[in-house]
Amino acid sequence: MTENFEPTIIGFTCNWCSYRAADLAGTARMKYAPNVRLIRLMCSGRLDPTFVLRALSSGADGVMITGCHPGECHYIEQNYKALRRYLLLKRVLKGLGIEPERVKLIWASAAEGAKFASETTAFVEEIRKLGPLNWGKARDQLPVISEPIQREEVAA
Amino acid sequence: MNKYLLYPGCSLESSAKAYAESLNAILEPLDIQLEEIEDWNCCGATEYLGINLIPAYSLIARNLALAVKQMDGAHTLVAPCSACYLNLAKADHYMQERPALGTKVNEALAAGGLEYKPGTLDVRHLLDVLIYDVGLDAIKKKVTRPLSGLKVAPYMGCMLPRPDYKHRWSDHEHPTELEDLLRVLGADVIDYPLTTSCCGGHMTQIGPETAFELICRLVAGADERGAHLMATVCPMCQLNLDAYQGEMNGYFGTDYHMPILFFTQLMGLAFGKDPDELGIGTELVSSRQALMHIGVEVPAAPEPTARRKKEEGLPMPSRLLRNGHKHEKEAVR
Amino acid sequence: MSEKKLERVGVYVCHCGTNIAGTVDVVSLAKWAEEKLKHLGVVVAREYKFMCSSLGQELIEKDIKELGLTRVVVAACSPHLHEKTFRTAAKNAGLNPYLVELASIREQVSWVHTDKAVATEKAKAVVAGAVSRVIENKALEEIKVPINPNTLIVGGGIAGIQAALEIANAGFHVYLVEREPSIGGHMAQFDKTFPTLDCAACILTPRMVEAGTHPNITLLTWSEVVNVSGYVGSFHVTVKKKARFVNEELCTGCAICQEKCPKKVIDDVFEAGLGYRKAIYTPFAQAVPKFPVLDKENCTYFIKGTCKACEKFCPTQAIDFNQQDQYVDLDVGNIILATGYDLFDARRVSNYGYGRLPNVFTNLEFERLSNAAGPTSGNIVLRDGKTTPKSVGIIHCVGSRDKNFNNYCSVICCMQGLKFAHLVHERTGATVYNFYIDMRTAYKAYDEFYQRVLEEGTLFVRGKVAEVTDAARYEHEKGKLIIQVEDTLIGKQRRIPVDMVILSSGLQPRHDAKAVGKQFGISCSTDGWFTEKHPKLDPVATMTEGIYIAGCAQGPKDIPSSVAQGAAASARVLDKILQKEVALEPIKASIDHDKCSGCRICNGLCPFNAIAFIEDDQVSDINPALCQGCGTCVAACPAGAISGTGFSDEQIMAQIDGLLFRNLLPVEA
Amino acid sequence: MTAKPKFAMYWAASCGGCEIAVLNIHEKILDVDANFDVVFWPVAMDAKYKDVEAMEDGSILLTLFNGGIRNDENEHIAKLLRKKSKILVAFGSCANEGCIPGLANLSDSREIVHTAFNTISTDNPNQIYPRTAFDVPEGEIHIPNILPVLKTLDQVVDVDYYMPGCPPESHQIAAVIDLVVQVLQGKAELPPKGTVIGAGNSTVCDECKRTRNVKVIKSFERIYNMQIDPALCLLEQGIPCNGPATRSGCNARCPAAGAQCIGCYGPAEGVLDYGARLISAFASVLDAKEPEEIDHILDGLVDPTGQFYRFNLAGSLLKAGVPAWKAESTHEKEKV
Repeated sequence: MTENFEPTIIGFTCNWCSYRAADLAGTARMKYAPNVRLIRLMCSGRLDPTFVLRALSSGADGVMITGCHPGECHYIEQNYKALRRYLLLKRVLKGLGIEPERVKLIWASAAEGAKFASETTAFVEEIRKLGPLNWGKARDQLPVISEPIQREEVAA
Repeated sequence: MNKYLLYPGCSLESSAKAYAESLNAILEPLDIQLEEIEDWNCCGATEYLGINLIPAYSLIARNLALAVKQMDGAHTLVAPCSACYLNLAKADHYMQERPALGTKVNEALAAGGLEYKPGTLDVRHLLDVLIYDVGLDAIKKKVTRPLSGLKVAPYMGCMLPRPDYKHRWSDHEHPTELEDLLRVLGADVIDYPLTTSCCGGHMTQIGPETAFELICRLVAGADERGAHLMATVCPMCQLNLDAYQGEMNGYFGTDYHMPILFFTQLMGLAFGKDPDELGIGTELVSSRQALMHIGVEVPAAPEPTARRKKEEGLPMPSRLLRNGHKHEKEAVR
Repeated sequence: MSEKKLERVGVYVCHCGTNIAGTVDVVSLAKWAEEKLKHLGVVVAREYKFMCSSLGQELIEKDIKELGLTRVVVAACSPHLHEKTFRTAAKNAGLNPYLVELASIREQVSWVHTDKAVATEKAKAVVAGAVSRVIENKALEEIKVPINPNTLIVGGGIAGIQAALEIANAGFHVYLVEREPSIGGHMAQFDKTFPTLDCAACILTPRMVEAGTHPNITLLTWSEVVNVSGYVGSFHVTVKKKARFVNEELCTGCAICQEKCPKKVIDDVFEAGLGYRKAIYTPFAQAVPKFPVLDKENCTYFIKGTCKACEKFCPTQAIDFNQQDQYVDLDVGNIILATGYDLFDARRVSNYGYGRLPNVFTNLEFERLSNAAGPTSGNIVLRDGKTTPKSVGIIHCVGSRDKNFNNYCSVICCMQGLKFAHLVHERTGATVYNFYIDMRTAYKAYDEFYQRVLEEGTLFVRGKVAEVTDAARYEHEKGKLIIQVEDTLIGKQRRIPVDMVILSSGLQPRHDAKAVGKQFGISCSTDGWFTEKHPKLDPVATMTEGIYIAGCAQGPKDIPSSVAQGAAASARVLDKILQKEVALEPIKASIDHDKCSGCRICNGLCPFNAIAFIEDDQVSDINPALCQGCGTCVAACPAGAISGTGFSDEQIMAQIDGLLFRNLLPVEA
Repeated sequence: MTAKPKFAMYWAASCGGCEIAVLNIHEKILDVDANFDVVFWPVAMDAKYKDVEAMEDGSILLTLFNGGIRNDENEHIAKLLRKKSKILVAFGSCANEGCIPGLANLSDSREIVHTAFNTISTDNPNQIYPRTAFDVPEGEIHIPNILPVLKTLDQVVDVDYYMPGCPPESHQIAAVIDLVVQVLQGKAELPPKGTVIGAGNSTVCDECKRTRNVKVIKSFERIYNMQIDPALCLLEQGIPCNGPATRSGCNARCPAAGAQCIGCYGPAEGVLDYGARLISAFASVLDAKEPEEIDHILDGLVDPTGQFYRFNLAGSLLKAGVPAWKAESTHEKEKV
């Protein structure tokens, strides 16, 4: 079942760097996997572990957290707090039997559209290998979307 | 007493015996122990890698595999000769960088019950070990007879700084390691811009005119700047500049007399050893005159045995050169 | 869904020509939104060719008025582009602008995916997310913040001077901080300027004097900014005025102290190491301000406690040996960073021999050589200070356009090389070679200057110079510097012996650019130049409101561009000053004092010091004026007592559920 | 109001500490007797399920339900009492958020049963396991079926009020009893449905007497190998104290006694996930910037999942670990 398993991933971006990297990937028409749905925060420091747990327990198979490179944060040092929360959250997820690799932290500056695209596609493949999370049967409580997604070709 | 594995290389047993003798002479004062690798083989010098990669790298890697068997603690393999150092370093580097090559070479080694995992050994040149492990201060302490007054041209050759995989040398064109060492020995080091220009390597066999041109540049460069002698770190450079200096003079109609010594010989002198312990005097271009500047009496070189009188015969016409006419004197007077 | 009154949501899907419609089925998307999100409150869902057009906006305004919409979602491009457009449209129709949400289905969907079915599916998720989120949006009012009319300009080069004069002439006060003893920057070191061959000092010094005497400009030279806090409209800046050991009130600038001072020191900064200055010095004659500076490291009094010649001969007793560093506190509304560039260190290219071969000079050294006020009074001579070179080689792109050093082109070295060629011809009649890769003469009258230098007989060799060596091989090379180069136009290696080599070193960001950027809260590009808000459309602003950049600090450029950027930055500042106040994004955090237990986890989290602890109530509090809205404390508060507008927990939780289709009507299987 | 209003208390999956806490209100228990007609309180008086089934719906005025929903009997009685009670209170941490029994949600329920009958001290040579249905001459007899995932009360039935605490503080129970009595006498209003009663609306630090400074955590320590400064906040001494995120109401009983708060009063008002709040709070104030340094400090937290979800797992967003959810999905297949 896993070979055509299409993971659903929630991505958190920071308004100043990684969101603009995503925009840059767009303006440069770079193609990457469509499985990540992005949410814009003002800063990666705004990321509350509750969001990650909410996403995982509501049907997401993985969560991608992105922000400015350490030292380049628009708010000077708030991405370090995101890094610390990420490292502690992974340990708790491990304790709950969830593969820590389902949550990934990626730094991408506003100029790194290519990196954002390639890291996204790479993360989707990693999650595809891990298979669906199917949290608490949450997924089958999901309404069936009109037609199953056929994939003509996965963009590079 | 820190222990290193030694890969002597063929020249140190033949044309560069002086290098080996002077190296042994300075080991004791510098508290280094070199353990020669059992049953080492030729390193392929410069040609073999150009002809056929896999057998060449297998030949070289065999030495690395043998060295690993004698490691017990020491993980640095020292090669006094620049060509051997470069080949051993290349083998270790490319077996790591190109796994396909690595596996093929290990297949070859397996035939002899050997195996080499790239990265286990740290391949380094003797000069690198002396400067960065032993250290210039430690060397300075051992200097009893400073070479002051002796003008030396530091010639490092082209194989050490390029390609410098592990960034061991200060610069890829104008490294200062040899210069610093010679200054610590008290020598009067001249500013020698050709320190990493090529000495011709085996061009002396393949294309003599090119070799003579390169040798002439090096020797003329040192002579113009008033050097009494040149210090080298590689048996091949020493051989080319020393043995072919005469032929080069003949070729260009010049009359250079530039002694070419190994830096270990100069270190020996500075440590107060006598010349014959250091193989001084065996060089073809005698260093007798040069070393008078530091009051070192080099026994007069034995009269060259009278060359077998060539039977009288018809005079030989000069060799026909590639462009069909005798070369014009474009080199320096 | 709890039975609280449903919001009335309008969804508008933009075709954006074919940008979106090409890969997203916009019609079915709109229909889907109207059906599947009806129970959330979607009352109307339209699709239109260009939502950002006035017609598109009118669609929204009409619906707000006629259908009484309380929320709007526009599925189109990135919020960074048209968020303002649609917020204004809502405002015009009487809806609070912060009740509009943009769903990015262009940059993040249609442009980056190829499969139409998948892209449409993703677009549905994005719209569902946006609708769920917008329902939780709260009406917000922009926070008006007063603008302090004073301006701080860091860097007294030509860009900084231009900006200062523009603002000062407009009648507002400027504090111009300069690290060196005098303003003037690199330009003051030049002899001539291309392409007009104006003498740099002749066109610069009048501007310097104007800035030095302008009532609205306070010069703080020999000073550095040590602390910056606050936000647009009210920055609080601390400037350290280093001790000059000269009392500025008494000093008349007569320079007797410089004559009498016995201690000569190599001037590495202004004379680029070619000339000398005294222990007490002004960098150059026309220095502004005219007060000299005493160099503590080299002054015999400070080293041995003797001499004091300057004090003896000073007619106005202006010398004060125990003058201390002063700290000046400034309150300004806007800041312009015009901190300039550093020259690439040519020593790093070891095969060009700078620092080893005496007669190899850098471009800044040659500027001083050719400058009439320079150490050789303008005579172009070799390092021995006597012989005039008969042949000169000028090498372009030293350290630039080179993957081992700096990838970028430094813009000015070609023209500078041509200028040098002309000066050498004019002053010495020597044969001149210019070694270039591409001749970049892009701006007004630049190429004409190139033609002129060609006609003067300069020999151009197109090729990257491999080596400059003094190892002669032939008779005619002895005693010369030999330039080994491949002449790519004739396809041959050439060895050209010359007497002097000039290296046209490239421009590099200041060595402390990253630290200065961090101090002012702006970031640097990968190469190290300050990052502008938008490379094409907003080159003088930065991501941080109220901080502007101008001149080479933003990237290599010539003097006209630096001046233009200085003026541009001043225009941006003036428009802020004239508005008297600026509306800040109402994205702030606030603490509910009933819930707050005073655990003080949040106290150390705010780099803007917006969070304070009230001792007597034993609770923490946030100063909305200082809060920049990053939300880090909102996420960190263990009691959930801190909430944030614009990106509240409710909004994000709703968006997560929306993106995962968690709140759709379950489809009867 | 002639007949006294009916009062009931039930003990589902919990340790019974809450019942004792009710008795622990000393003489006030007499008020209970005076104002209420206790109709159903298995631990205190003899009443059968069929007695409750016989009552009309909503006839019990106040039911204090403590304990999580572990098996289908708990579920059945929870639904029954909901039908019969006017006010149903989730009493104590187990009913509110699963508490210690809820930690079973970290493993597969069948493994739990297997382990229970195979401990070192269990003599079970021929591996006999209980069967939930068994035929005997008199007919088929049943014992309750264990649910794969322990649920909190409000995940099974609609709950009127929540009273946290493990157990709830006696003075808080007494206060609630007084409140209900006053409501009966028409002297007070019932708070809106869903409120948390018997607790404060801030967190433990509000009531903790220790001095508090700006929080920076350099390392996490185990309390038993530390010399604790009696006056300074425990978290600032490196002891992972959950006080900042745990609802107030217990007068910071544990920190006052020199032990760290472990979070028995559950999340503060309006918090969706207790553990997430602590993960964010602790991590944000770590004194390290490089990943290696951060991991080094975090190694001081021996059991992060236990630290953050000791009481709150069943009530958290994730509710259970992967093994429990796997058991649930396979369990579903078996049953159907």
